[in-house]
Amino acid sequence: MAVIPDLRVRIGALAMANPVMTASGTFGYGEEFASLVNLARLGAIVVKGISLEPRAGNPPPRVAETACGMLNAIGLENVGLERFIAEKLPFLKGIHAPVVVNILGDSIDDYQRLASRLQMVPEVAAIEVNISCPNVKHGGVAFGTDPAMARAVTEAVRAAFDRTVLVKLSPNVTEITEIALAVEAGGADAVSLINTLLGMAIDIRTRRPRLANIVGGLSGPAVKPVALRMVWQVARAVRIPVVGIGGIATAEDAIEFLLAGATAVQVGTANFVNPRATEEIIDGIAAYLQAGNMASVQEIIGGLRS
Amino acid sequence: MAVIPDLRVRIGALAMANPVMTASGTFGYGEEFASLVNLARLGAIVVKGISLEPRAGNPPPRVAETACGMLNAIGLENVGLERFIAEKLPFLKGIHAPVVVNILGDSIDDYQRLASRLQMVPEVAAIEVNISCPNVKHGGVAFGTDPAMARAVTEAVRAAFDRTVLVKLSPNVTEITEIALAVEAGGADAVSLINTLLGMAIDIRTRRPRLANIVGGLSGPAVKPVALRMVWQVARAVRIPVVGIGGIATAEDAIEFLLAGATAVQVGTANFVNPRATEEIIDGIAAYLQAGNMASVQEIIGGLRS
Amino acid sequence: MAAYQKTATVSRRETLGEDIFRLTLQAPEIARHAQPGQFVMVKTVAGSDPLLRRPFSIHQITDDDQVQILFKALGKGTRLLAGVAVGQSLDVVGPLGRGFSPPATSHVCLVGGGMGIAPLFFWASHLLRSGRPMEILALLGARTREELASLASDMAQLGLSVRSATDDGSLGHHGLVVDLLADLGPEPGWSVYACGPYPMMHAVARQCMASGRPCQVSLETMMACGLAACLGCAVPSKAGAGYLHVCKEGPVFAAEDVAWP
Amino acid sequence: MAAYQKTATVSRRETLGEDIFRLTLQAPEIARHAQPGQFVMVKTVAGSDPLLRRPFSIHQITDDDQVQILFKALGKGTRLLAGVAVGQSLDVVGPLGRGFSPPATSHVCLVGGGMGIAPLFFWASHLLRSGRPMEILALLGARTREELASLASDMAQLGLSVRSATDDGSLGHHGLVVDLLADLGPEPGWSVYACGPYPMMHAVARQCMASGRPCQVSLETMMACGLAACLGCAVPSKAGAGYLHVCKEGPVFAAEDVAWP
Ligand SMILES: Cc1cc2nc3c(=O)[nH]c(=O)nc-3n(C[C@H](O)[C@H](O)[C@H](O)COP(=O)(O)OP(=O)(O)OC[C@H]3O[C@@H](n4cnc5c(N)ncnc54)[C@H](O)[C@@H]3O)c2cc1C
Ligand SMILES: Cc1cc2nc3c(=O)[nH]c(=O)nc-3n(C[C@H](O)[C@H](O)[C@H](O)COP(=O)(O)OP(=O)(O)OC[C@H]3O[C@@H](n4cnc5c(N)ncnc54)[C@H](O)[C@@H]3O)c2cc1C
Ligand SMILES: Cc1cc2nc3c(=O)[nH]c(=O)nc-3n(C[C@H](O)[C@H](O)[C@H](O)COP(=O)(O)O)c2cc1C
Ligand SMILES: Cc1cc2nc3c(=O)[nH]c(=O)nc-3n(C[C@H](O)[C@H](O)[C@H](O)COP(=O)(O)O)c2cc1C
Ligand code: FES
Ligand code: FES
Repeated sequence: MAVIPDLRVRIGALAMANPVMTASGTFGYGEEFASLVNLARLGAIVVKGISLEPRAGNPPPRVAETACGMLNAIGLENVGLERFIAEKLPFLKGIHAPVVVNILGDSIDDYQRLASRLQMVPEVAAIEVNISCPNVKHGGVAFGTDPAMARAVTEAVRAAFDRTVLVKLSPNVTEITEIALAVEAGGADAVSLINTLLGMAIDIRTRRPRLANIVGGLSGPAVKPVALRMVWQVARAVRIPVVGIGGIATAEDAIEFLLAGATAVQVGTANFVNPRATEEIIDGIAAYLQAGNMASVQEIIGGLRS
Repeated sequence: MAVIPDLRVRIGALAMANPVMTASGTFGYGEEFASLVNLARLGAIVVKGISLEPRAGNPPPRVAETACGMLNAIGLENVGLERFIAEKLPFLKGIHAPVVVNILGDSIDDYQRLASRLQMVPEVAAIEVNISCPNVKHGGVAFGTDPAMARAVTEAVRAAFDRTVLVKLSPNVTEITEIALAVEAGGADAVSLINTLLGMAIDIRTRRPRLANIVGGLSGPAVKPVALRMVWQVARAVRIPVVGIGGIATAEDAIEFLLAGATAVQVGTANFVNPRATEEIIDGIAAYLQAGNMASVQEIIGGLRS
Repeated sequence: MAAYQKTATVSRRETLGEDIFRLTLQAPEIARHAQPGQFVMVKTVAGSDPLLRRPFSIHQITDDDQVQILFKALGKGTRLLAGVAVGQSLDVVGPLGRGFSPPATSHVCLVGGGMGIAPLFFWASHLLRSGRPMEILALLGARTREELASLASDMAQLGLSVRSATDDGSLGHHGLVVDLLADLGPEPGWSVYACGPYPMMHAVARQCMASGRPCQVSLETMMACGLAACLGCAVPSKAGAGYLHVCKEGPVFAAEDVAWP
Repeated sequence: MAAYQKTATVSRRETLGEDIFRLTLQAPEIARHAQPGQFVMVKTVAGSDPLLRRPFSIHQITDDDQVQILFKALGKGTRLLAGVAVGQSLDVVGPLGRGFSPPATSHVCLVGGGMGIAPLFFWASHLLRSGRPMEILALLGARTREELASLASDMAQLGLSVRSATDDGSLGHHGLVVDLLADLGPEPGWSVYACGPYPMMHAVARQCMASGRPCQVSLETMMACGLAACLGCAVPSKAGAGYLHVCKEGPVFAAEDVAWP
């Protein structure tokens, strides 16, 4: 009982001190949480999605609250690749947690150029390829819902980047395993899922959509059952590691995903609600292992009984 | 302001006093709510899904609570068609609200036989074809996710039943409008959506799934944003009426669906939480119309501004 | 069976041990129609988290037609209920389900474990008031004296013979409440009513069925509605491959109708 | 700028009018680092419904380092907050955002509408304490006397000149608070700080920009995080096609940096 459990996990070549990462778009570029979270304790930091050029994003309103969840249509606002490297990465270098860069593009060429440039930046431990964001009208949506295109993007990034490549899947599909298998065949080191579910809300007083973009991505505790089901399905279908995302707010939530077969988890919307969520989850996983006399987190990964 | 608004809507030949129906599987066979709700006020009652033969359903546990939602894997337990007609319909005849029979089968032939038999029962105002329940291993799942099969089932029921046919869609698809268009082409008078989202939950203490069936259907307020988005998409794509379902618990929720283009709504999980929900929603819609000086519910159907 | 949905004011809140609470609710329609062994469904919070109502046995109906529930604060919903203050109100649906059937014998044994003791109060009062001459013995079990003491003394105050058992021996028999069944001796004329954790009820049911004593058990399952609408509360039935529904045919069942493992 | 996440005990709860409440929170770290015009994000319930924190301006920092918020119970979250009792605690994150910048002139005019009055107290106290000789005038507007009276008298007690306006004329000027700006006369040496409903701020900003008076406005938007992480709180920026972020570059902006419609 006195033994401190070993929380280390690996995703491709990426070695993490524990399985708790931040989810892209919910933790800024790390710096925003520096006074609230001990960043050095994180398994990894996944930064806001980066495109080749800066993007201004969608007009407001961009967020709306729903039952146990929220909708967002940020429209992928970001500083662009070069400013990210020049302005944001220096801070991230100093924090002793691996940095994962989430990338997005409108074409296979965009993705490949992003990956080639990041290959030259040694501080980037891994790339997470966002083929799933529902907010862009082109590229993103189609890549994530078509197995052949998902594979092609993966191959392009794989060819340009020799460290860990994660591909992040959209849940807005009939058969998530089909996409996961395509991406595995394309050379991904891991799949991360889920991105947001496409949703909508209306203000009945004004009769207008609550988001200027009309539809947006649903996240938070509301989506957890769907995310967990997909992680379980995908973990049984592929041989590469799975990173579970969707509504994770507590250690109990994270452990559900690990039991379902996830090698690591990402915490998203919960960072907004409880900035300390990631650290509490790390502590809670350790406590659960200790209470069950388990020496390593490996003992629960995929440990669902049925 | 003193005028009582006209709440009447039509779905095919089915005329309803107001747009508020009960959702299949959440209101029993009506009788269960007789002491809690004035059944005569309902727009229509949709009964628990009926199959040709009685079904025992899945082993327990069959339900689990999730954040702002619930999972169910009832396994389509029902008394079967003949006992429904003999034992349940006599009560329903007396209540002065139209009766909609939700049907499910394992083959096109099953659906057609159900429809043929119900054609001979004049008290049945409409059939709702469940091609979407995620709990059956055969038939159901495939019908709801494949446009050609969805159309074929619709055609079979249409050929056998000359009153109103609604086809109820599964949300677990990449393109809901594709299925809706197929069903419209197959002769459906209306589409109802959504059925439950496929989800999962795990008890980390026992390390077992919370449902004996492992996966189940997610319903309740958590799914509302997804349901509303799909209703909006489908209402713009088809010419037949759309019945909105998913997480509706208050009049505000129902009005969101009407604004998004639904001609009527169904109240599901909310009946468990607040047995009076349907009546409160009817009153709330009337109050909203009155407050806005609107004479008829038709003024808000599809009335989203953007 | 008519059920009511009522906004019930909490008129009293008692703490009966660590995390054990008794709430008295002003819901006269529910009180007047309640039968021993029935339950109510209580909404624990105004919002949707937690979403579902929680089932509680009707613990007692007071002389002035108030409904009492007795519960342990275990999880989200019960912890919220424990925080409700006198004067606040709760949305309650009931009475629901089928309660206890009258004993066919003149000796009645009530077996309660943990919060399963709750409905036995209403049932005991009802039996005592029926005026039929009978001997009633209550066997009550819990983990510790802390949990059991005040319930056992309240039960004794009703005028019953009470024997206690605790897991840690801090009150009465050191061991399981089931062990106390041996005290009934060979006399077959006992009707047994059991309510508590599943393994306890299973053991009681097995012993009764073996010795030919009529036994009724009050089962718990996950419930979404309590109204016989969701079909979520299934337990395997002895007869055929089908299921019984705890909120409709139960929560009280004859031990021989249930398919025990 | 360091922010803190603290469990803050409610030490005081005041009702200042129908549905208007002032809570005093024990959060010394937040109090000590707070700047006038900054805000805090408050979790209104333990569960996930409502999910998100709610933003509130820092209304005042008391002499003993407590944080006050002033709010109107409008929707789900604020109604829950209104029900919080003294002794209970709230999870609070702050101080957040960029507050008011010091005036460049010796005449300061604070314009507050409705709950927009909240942050002006902290700012007024700060200005008064700065020791710089200046004239401070507060123009306060609300719908009714009920809403405004106690806030206006509290503001006067700080030692400011206060003029009021109400929509129904029940207190002060019968009309909009913006109308009172005319009282400043042609004197250009006023720095104006405005906080309130969007149309009010727009009108104030327009008048100030037209008359060359420096004007700062405190904007509100939907916010998910308050931490510059979600990028949800965008408002169109005057410069180019981009956006400003209320929680990061704001909530206080120079009127000329905002793209008004
Ligand atoms: C007919 C019936 C009568 C009951 N009477 C009483 C009573 O008189 N006093 C009492 O203390 N308890 C009683 N229970 C159990 C009580 O309903 C649960 O303890 C309560 O629902 C737990 O809610 P929670 O939110 O605190 O727990 P959760 O946080 O939801 O879960 C905590 C634990 O309680 C179990 N649980 C959750 N919901 C239910 C449910 N609906 N039914 C059964 N178990 C559940 C979970 O599996 C878990 O192990 C009764 C249950 C039933 C079915
Ligand atoms: C920087 C900032 C400072 C604020 N300071 C104060 C203050 O000092 N006192 C005060 O009473 N109010 C203040 N507000 C507004 C306050 O945050 C909202 O009134 C509150 O969030 C409404 O929550 P609710 O759950 O009661 O309302 P809901 O039920 O969520 O909605 C009711 C109404 O409030 C609006 N609203 C909801 N959430 C927000 C949000 N996050 N931001 C803005 N509007 C929202 C909705 O659009 C709706 O019209 C401030 C807002 C911001 C952004
Ligand atoms: C405000 C917001 C912005 C997001 N931005 C991105 C993004 O840039 N790239 C990406 O891959 N996912 C993005 N996501 C999705 C999250 O990373 C995550 O997959 C999703 O929110 C589900 O997890 P959660 O329920 O824990 O939030 C964003 C989510 C939110 C709420
Ligand atoms: C317990 C339960 C049983 C259900 N049974 C059926 C069914 O038999 N046939 C069907 O078409 N839908 C069934 N549904 C789906 C509902 O009718 C509805 O489509 C879904 O729950 C979403 O609506 P809600 O969020 O309002 O519950 C069931 C749902 C629940 C919760
Ligand atoms: S709890 Fe819903 S049928 Fe019994
Ligand atoms: S509220 Fe999240 S970035 Fe401003």
